[in-house]
Amino acid sequence: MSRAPLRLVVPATVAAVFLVVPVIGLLVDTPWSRFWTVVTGAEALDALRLSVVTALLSTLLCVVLGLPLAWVLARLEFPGRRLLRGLVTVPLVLPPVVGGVALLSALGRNGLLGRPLDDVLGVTLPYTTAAVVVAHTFVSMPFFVISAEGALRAVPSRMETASATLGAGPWLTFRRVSLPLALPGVAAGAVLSFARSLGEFGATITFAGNYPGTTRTMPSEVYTRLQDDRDVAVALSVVLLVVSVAVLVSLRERWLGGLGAA
Amino acid sequence: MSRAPLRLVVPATVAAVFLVVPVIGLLVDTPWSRFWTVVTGAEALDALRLSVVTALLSTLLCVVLGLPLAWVLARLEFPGRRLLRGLVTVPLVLPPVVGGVALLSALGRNGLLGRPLDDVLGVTLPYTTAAVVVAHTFVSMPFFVISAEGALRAVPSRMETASATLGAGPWLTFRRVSLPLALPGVAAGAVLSFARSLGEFGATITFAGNYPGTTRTMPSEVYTRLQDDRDVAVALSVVLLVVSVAVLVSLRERWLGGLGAA
Amino acid sequence: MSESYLDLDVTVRRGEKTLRFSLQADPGETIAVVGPNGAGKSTLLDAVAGTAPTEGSLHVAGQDWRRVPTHRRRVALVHQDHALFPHLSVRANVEYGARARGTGRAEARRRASDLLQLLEVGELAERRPGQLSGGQSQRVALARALATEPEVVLLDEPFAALDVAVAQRLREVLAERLAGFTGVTLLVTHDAVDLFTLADRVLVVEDGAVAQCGTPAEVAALPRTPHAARLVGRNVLHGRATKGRVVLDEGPELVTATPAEGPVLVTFNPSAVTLTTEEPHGSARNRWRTVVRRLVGAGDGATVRAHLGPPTLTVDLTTEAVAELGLHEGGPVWASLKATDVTVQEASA
Amino acid sequence: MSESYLDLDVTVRRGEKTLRFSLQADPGETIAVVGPNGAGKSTLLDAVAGTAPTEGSLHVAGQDWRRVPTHRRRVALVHQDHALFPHLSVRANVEYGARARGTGRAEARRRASDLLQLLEVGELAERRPGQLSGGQSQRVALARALATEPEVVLLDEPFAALDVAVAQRLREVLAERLAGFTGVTLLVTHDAVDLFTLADRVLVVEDGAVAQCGTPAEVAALPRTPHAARLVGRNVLHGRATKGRVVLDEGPELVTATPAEGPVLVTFNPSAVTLTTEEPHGSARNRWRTVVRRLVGAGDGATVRAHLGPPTLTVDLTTEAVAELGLHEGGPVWASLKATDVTVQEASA
Amino acid sequence: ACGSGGDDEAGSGDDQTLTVLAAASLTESFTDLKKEFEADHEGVKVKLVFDSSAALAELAEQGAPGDVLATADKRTMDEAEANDGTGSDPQQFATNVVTLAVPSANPGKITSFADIAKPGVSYVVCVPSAPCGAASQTLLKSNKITAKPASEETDVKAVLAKVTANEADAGLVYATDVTSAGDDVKGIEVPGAAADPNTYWVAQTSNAKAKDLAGDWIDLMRGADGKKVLTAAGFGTS
Ligand SMILES: Nc1ncnc2c1ncn2[C@@H]1O[C@H](COP(=O)(O)OP(=O)(O)OP(=O)(O)O)[C@@H](O)[C@H]1O
Ligand SMILES: Nc1ncnc2c1ncn2[C@@H]1O[C@H](COP(=O)(O)OP(=O)(O)OP(=O)(O)O)[C@@H](O)[C@H]1O
Ligand code: MOO
Ligand SMILES: [Mg+2]
Ligand SMILES: [Mg+2]
Repeated sequence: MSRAPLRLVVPATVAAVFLVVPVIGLLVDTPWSRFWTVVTGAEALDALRLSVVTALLSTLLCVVLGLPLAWVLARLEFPGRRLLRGLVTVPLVLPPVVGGVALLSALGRNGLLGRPLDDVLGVTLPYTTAAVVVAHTFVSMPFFVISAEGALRAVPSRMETASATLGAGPWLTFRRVSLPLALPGVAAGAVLSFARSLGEFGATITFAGNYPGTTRTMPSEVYTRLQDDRDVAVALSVVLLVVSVAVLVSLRERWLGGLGAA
Repeated sequence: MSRAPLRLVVPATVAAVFLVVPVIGLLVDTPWSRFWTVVTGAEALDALRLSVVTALLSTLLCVVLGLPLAWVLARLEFPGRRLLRGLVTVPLVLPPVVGGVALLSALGRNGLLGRPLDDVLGVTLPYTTAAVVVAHTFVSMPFFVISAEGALRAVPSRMETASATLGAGPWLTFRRVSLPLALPGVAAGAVLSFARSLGEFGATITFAGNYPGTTRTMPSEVYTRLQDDRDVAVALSVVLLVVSVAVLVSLRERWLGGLGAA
Repeated sequence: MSESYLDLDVTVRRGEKTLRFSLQADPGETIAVVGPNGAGKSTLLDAVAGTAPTEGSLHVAGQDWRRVPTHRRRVALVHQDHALFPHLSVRANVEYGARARGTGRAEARRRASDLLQLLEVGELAERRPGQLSGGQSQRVALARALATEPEVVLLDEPFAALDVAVAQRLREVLAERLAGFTGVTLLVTHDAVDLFTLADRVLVVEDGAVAQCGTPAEVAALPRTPHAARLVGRNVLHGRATKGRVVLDEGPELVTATPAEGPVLVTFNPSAVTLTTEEPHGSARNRWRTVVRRLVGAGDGATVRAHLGPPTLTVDLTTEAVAELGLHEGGPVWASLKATDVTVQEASA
Repeated sequence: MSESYLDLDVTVRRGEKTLRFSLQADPGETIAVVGPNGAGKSTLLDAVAGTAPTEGSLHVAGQDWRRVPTHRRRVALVHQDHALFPHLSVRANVEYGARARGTGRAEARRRASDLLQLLEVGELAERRPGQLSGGQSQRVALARALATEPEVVLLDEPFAALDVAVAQRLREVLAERLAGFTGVTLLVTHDAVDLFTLADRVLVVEDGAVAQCGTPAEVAALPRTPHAARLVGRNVLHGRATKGRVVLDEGPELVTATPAEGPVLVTFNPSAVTLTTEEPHGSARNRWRTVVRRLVGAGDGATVRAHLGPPTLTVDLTTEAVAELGLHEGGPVWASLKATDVTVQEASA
Repeated sequence: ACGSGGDDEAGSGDDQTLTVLAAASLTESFTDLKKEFEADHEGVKVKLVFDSSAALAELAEQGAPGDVLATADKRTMDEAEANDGTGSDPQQFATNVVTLAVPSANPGKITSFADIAKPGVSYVVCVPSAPCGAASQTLLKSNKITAKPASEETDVKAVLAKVTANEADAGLVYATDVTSAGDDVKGIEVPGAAADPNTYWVAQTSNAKAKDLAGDWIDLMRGADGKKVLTAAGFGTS
């Protein structure tokens, strides 16, 4: 390993300091004396559980639906592909609250899809835990799709043609060759979308509301408590932070380990 | 090109519909009769300009600082690398409002770095346009770093050793070999962080406030108008959407074109 | 419907170039594909495998392969650059094809083990491709291709990175396999040995088209392109023929026994040339004063490369002859060649 | 401080294996590195280039290269798999090294154009590596390495993918370049021709260690490993010697003229073997009844591979002899070999 | 450069700019008053900064640019005062009464406050930590309604949005919200609400630069013109 050029190490250090110092500031501001009481409160635990569960579910949805979409964008030639890619990017730039408004206009009781859903199946989505998952997925899927598409594009086409000459159809090739080779990028995308889901607030509160136990996720809880007791809000944020990093680490290792060995 | 397997095309279609229908819902809800007046209002144009400028500046910062950080994480072996990567991911899972609180605790008048900054240089960051850029960068840099790190990791090490045997030092190798080969992933990361900056609301309003002309970005403007006239807010969102997709498309082409030919 | 087992008449676009191939082959035939670099050999294999966009007609065993996607064509392709899957072990790479075509796990594993053993890389089964040497990876690629049950075997320089002994053994292994094989094999090679040990026919490709197709003996006796001539070890000179004489493009005249007119290719064997230190007075009608350019001894023969104006002659001598003549690099020497030893043919390229 | 220009004594770890090399070379020397697949040839080049983690000592021109990072070592390395930069044009690939070492843009461009021209790929300058054939990419890799001004040139099978004519021409081009070169060249090859056309010395590598080092003639006359023996075209048999007789590991006994004891390697030239249809009654003390396994004609010679129990003999005959003897594959034949034509040496591996 | 430039533009250093930190529910009325104020004061620009009251109090405490602080409840103003965010005594300037809003289509067929307890009716309220939520809690209790809301929104506009969008059958909002929503919703009086209104408070900030203008603004708000605008928006100004 040759020495690291200063031209890279210096800005990297600045970046790391910039990202880490605010977190340290947060830890310094945390009211450690009240910390334990705050974080073991029923509401906090409910919100934490809900956040982790919905974020994991939404990550799962992102992968299950987003990976095929990424593959289609990366590998299929069809008219309107560039437009589709543009449209897929849109939820990314929508302020999250507007994302929530858009979801209501599509899936709300009077929405484009929501009304038939309500009339025919009697299903109303808003204010349910499912709505939280939907909101998370809407906001974070583009992160996943863009990362995964990039990773799939980077798979050398020689690998895919080699697979075809060995008798593997497109699906098998995808599963056994393209996906494993793209795995680092796909996993990074899943991390991004999981993290985005965990922190997401605007779309969730707009589309799913803020009912304790069913739709009040940690960010909503934090936001709510920020209105009356900033200390509690900070303590809750620290918990969210620790738990999510723990989930990320274990998720990452399980996933990479599991698929890598497959 | 062999035929596309249904197992991929069907979920991809579901995903595309899921992402596109809410946007259509938003367009349907847009008050087209008042659209022109709304979007040409001075405040809206100010906010739009501010949003685009700060998002571009923050994307630039993300690239300039985040790319070296990504390289360090991808290529250097040093103790605490895994911890550093974990810490870099943290701003990702912080609810944006909490991110704003954390920034205040670090860079506010009484913050860890903010106080010396104020005392020595007389610079106060919060509630300025610079604060908007800082908030955007804090929230979106992790997206960039994770994407770019994945892309750099995917560069075959043979390419880098080949460059070294041709007499190129680490910096030249980075600039002429690793970066160009990682470019698709790096560009995707820049897109993600630009988009995230454009839509970001919680950290900005907390750390930079909501001052018209200096810190009121489009999402804040949308939030403000949501208080008195939902239609206006929707119309503004549509503008944000169109402009950002336009910026993304031109940015992507300029960038990829430029660096690719270098 | 075609009558041959393999019936191919295709055009393939590569960048601005269009390549065109036509070929018929019977069941069990092994066809060596030879030609200079960039002639289109790999492209021909791609056309058969369906991994390059192809126009025209391609039938195998009566089936129209242009309508069959690559993964349903029963081909086995050894890529020139191996194209092993880097994320799978050597064993998994070799099992891949059989598994993809529905063979059971145990059977695929057995077949992979046998083949790896046969190709003398059995102990590398658990390695990743990144942990192999060049020749090891070449052998794994060969094993991977042979593990399927193909109708057409496509081998792109399969012995290129192999050491001499292994190459020789694998030629024999391959010869045995191919003997019992009822499909068609296309074997791209730059090595004349493959022509004579493995091929039933030789397809000479030049500049994106078929220049010649015949048995190895035919091609060896009367190669139609300079490349084929050099491949089989003959000296090749270009010139213009008029009435039994050939004016070489660069260099002296040459007397031949064959009448021809216009641009021609003149070929003769290295052993047909006699070297002497004095001007020769025999029956040989061609004699030139030249200079020894390089002197190369291999085993107990020697090869002399001699300047004939700009063209260079290759001459085979015994080591004793070299010593007797006192040859040394840069030293003068007379070369003579009987007119009847020279083959003249119209220049094709 | 070492006295040779290149003085190397290193160990390299590859997975669980440890390889160890030691070599001294003088300025201007070209050393052919030969050995079976996986012996460690590429690893040796990596050790010199600094692209594999290495222990031990390595000095070039009196400088301790173990303290010099790869990019400051003046090496030119042609990778076995070329390792061209896919995002740069052929021209930019070739200019890269010169530019990295500070050569001006115009000069780098000129040098690249010249080299590409010399290697006969001048018209491909604007292509990307992905648009090249195997042999074209091989030549570009060679051009890229030669475009720098190295102290050590490391060539890993540089002619492997080349067609015969080009390979021959490039050997000559390289020979000229290397003649004026004051550094050291290591050339990995599986082709005996390279030994005799390019090398001053031959380094035989076997199983991660140097097995022999000598001039091409020395190695050809007395190869110390089976691989080297086969490379130079000799028959190689293993056996145990007792009192002028060698009991072959698989097959009959052999009479030799050299006394030896214990495990030995028996080598002899293919042309030393005489084939007859009747049992021979000459002076040859070794005679066996065998079966013609393969019959291969190349140009106007023929090679016969004959079974001698399990070991196989390679025999060279003229085409006329084959016709006279009426040889055919599977047919019986007598082989005889004079005891004095057999070289016996202690088995090294 | 960007940092200090932004600071100046935010206006506290420039006497000709008045910066007003105002609770989000004042968006419409303050935008009207801004026009009036600028017409009366030539060359003066008013900057309105809207956010939640808690966030605004934080701004005042942090010394962010701003001359006037107007909150939508007493508690946040008290907090700002306690943390040296205010530069004058806070004064109450308006009241707002909790009202039940139902969509104009009235899918829940609600005619009185008690109807929200009917089975199948979904209603939404503010979180208890928000001012509107605290008031709603009290009223629900005093009216003995135990049915759970479908959601607790973080602010009152979110509650109103749910009602206007017909996603909820009813929502507890302020009178001003019913007024601003126009034809989209109908307001239904909540028994006991008028007796315990929510109060709006205003004060100069401790960091105020344009002190005179700040005084003028507070006078305008509390004067006849201000009352007219506030009343039109549905506030009480007694
Ligand atoms: N993607 C491409 N774009 C443009 N030209 C290409 C492309 N791929 C190959 N070619 C050209 O097509 C021709 C045929 O290439 P091909 O790989 O079939 O040659 P080949 O006969 O296999 O040569 P080699 O012996 O060097 O492997 C070459 O001249 C090559 O430069
Ligand atoms: N990354 C690795 N991990 C483990 N073993 C390795 C690794 N790379 C190479 N090897 C092993 O090291 C040995 C030497 O490899 P090397 O590439 O030097 O062989 P070589 O002499 O160049 O062979 P070839 O003629 O096939 O190119 C081989 O046995 C190979 O399998
Ligand atoms: O960007 Mo948010 O609403 O602040 O999650
Ligand atoms: Mg090829
Ligand atoms: Mg090698």
